Amino acid sequence: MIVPVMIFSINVQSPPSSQASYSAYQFCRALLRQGHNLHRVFFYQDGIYNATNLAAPPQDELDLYSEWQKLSKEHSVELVVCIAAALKRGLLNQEESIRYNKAGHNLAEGFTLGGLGQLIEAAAVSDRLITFGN
Amino acid sequence: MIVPVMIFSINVQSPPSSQASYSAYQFCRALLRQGHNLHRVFFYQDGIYNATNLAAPPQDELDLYSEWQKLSKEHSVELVVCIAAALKRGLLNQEESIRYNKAGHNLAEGFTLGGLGQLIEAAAVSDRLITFGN
Amino acid sequence: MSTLHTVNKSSFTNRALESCILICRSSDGILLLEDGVFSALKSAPNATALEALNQQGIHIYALLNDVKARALEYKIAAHIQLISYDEFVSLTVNFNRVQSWY
Amino acid sequence: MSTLHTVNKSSFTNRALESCILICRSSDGILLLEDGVFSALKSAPNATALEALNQQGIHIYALLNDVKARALEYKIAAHIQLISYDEFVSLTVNFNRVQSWY
Amino acid sequence: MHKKILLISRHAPYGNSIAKDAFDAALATAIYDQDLSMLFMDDGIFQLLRDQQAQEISQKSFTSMLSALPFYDIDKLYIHQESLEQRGLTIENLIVDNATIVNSAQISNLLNHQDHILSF
Amino acid sequence: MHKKILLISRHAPYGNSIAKDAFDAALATAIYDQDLSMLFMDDGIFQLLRDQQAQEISQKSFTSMLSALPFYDIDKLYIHQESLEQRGLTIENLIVDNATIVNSAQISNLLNHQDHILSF
Repeated sequence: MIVPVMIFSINVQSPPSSQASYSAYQFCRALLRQGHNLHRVFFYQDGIYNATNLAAPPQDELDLYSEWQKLSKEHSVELVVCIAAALKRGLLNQEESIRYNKAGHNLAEGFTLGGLGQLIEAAAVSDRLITFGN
Repeated sequence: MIVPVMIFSINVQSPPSSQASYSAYQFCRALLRQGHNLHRVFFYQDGIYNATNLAAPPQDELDLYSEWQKLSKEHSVELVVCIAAALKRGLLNQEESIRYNKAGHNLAEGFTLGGLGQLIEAAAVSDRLITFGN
Repeated sequence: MSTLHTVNKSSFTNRALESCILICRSSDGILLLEDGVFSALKSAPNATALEALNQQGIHIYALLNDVKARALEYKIAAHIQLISYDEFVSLTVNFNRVQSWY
Repeated sequence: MSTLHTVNKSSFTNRALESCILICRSSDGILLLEDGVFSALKSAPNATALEALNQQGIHIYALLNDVKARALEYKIAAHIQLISYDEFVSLTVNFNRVQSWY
Repeated sequence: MHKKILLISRHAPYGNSIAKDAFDAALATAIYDQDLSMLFMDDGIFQLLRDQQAQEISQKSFTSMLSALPFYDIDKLYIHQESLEQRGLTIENLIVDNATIVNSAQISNLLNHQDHILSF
Repeated sequence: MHKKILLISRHAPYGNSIAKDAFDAALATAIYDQDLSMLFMDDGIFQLLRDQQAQEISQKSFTSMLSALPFYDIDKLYIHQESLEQRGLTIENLIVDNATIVNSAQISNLLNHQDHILSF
């Protein structure tokens, strides 16, 4: 049986404290293992909290923040964080930090801020769009 | 009828995106209006996200982050953020930022990091302990 | 010695109120707030159970601000008392403790 | 043209699965994951409805990792198929789209 | 590419941000010229009630957001009949007058015509 | 001051962090020498099942956390009978052997003896 290679995009709407974020991550790993294409992971709602560079999880717990970054690096996956959701929750890159006159910035390397249009564009070019919600 | 003056402590376990955080805030305002004593607001679980200094909510939306700070200033209310919950979610003060070798810190003025013991101490000295969960 | 129970989830989707009703006794009270005010609708699951509790002397309250925000003011069961944030505080003073069902 | 439905909430506390079952038709499939795997218990609310769907040809799946984590491996209904994350991906390929009930 | 997308909005307004975020996603979908339909079911029905006064809890009413939909050419609105009935509501209670009431079988059919579902 | 505190744990393990955070709060309460009781009800019952393998989802099993409770002198454990029965479980399925099974009326009574409730 020939398995078609597909283009996936993933919509993560859950915070790191919800297992849905972990499920999204494992789903991404699995689809890449099978040779599918992961076009984009879009972080929306409380999902944006996955993209901080200030987290220090306990040594004996999974560091999902780093896992997202490794995933992005190893497979050149775009990790896009909804900018409106991020601003209102306190997740900023340097540019937005300056624009809003904030004391610092905390968007982790490997993640970029982008508009909701990036979720829609992902839908437009992908064969499958899967939501992980909480 | 004589209304007794009571000591309250509040346990906020919900993120800013949940209305439970707003309810907790309104409850605090109301109890202070009535002359009660607010010993401590303890932020636990995703409730710690209320304590960031990097949020830039839209101009036409309530800035709950600032409201917590005003509450603290006007009534000398202790706003204590669970340190373990904060570290694993990426909310740090300067001291923890240095200890964990992080690029910055984002705990808003008026909030302090503290252990779960501060929740229990609050229970011990308060007449009422009210949880706002999500 | 009685307990105030708060419930902030809609009984149309979540069973928290169902468990609260099981535990509630004699002089306890129940406050519906946030999405919990949808459970104050006459058509809500557990509406009959809430009214039965009320007839046993258990007071059922709903937070007025949440009721108005959700356009439910003229749709909720007659036995349910609408209260302000200030009255919410008074309830927590008059009851001995609070259990939050969420 | 059929849909894969995922449900990640326990039917003991949340009615998401109930709505999913209403909508599910003919060649659709249902995947229980995270706390949704508690709905795979023989004693779960909607267990009978799930089995009826299965007899109509709708496949019911549960994510094995979540089932094992929660110690449910020997407690779930016989008609439910346990699958891996890899098989989860294959399902999303074989169905035409995914609706997430949460 | 032009895709058929169904946004399913199942959560009550105000208790959390899901319903509001679903709206924002709907507007974005329309702006980027995709073929959008919107389905309200379960507690998502409550977003559509007339006379919401969300200023009572320092939020913005869905009433005004809903009235923006026609300006974005979002006109394929569906309401789940069983969800409506279960809540003791009729179409007269709702602010949308151009929505189609659909039963569960029709929703199943609606799903079958989509490329993607945005789940809220 | 020494207060009587009841911690009520109602949420399933692993799907979110509530159940784990409830445990951490229980340990803190014991360390700070308060009079703690713990009640498991609703899906909180599932925290107590034998043979959890949470490493399958990169988490730590509640099984080991539960076995720590006696070392903190947390020995007033209660389990809601109706919650247990509704889930088709018996005490033999659970890892705690020193818990008291209580019905709804007994829980109401238990509540009435507390200064505070920690709600999880």
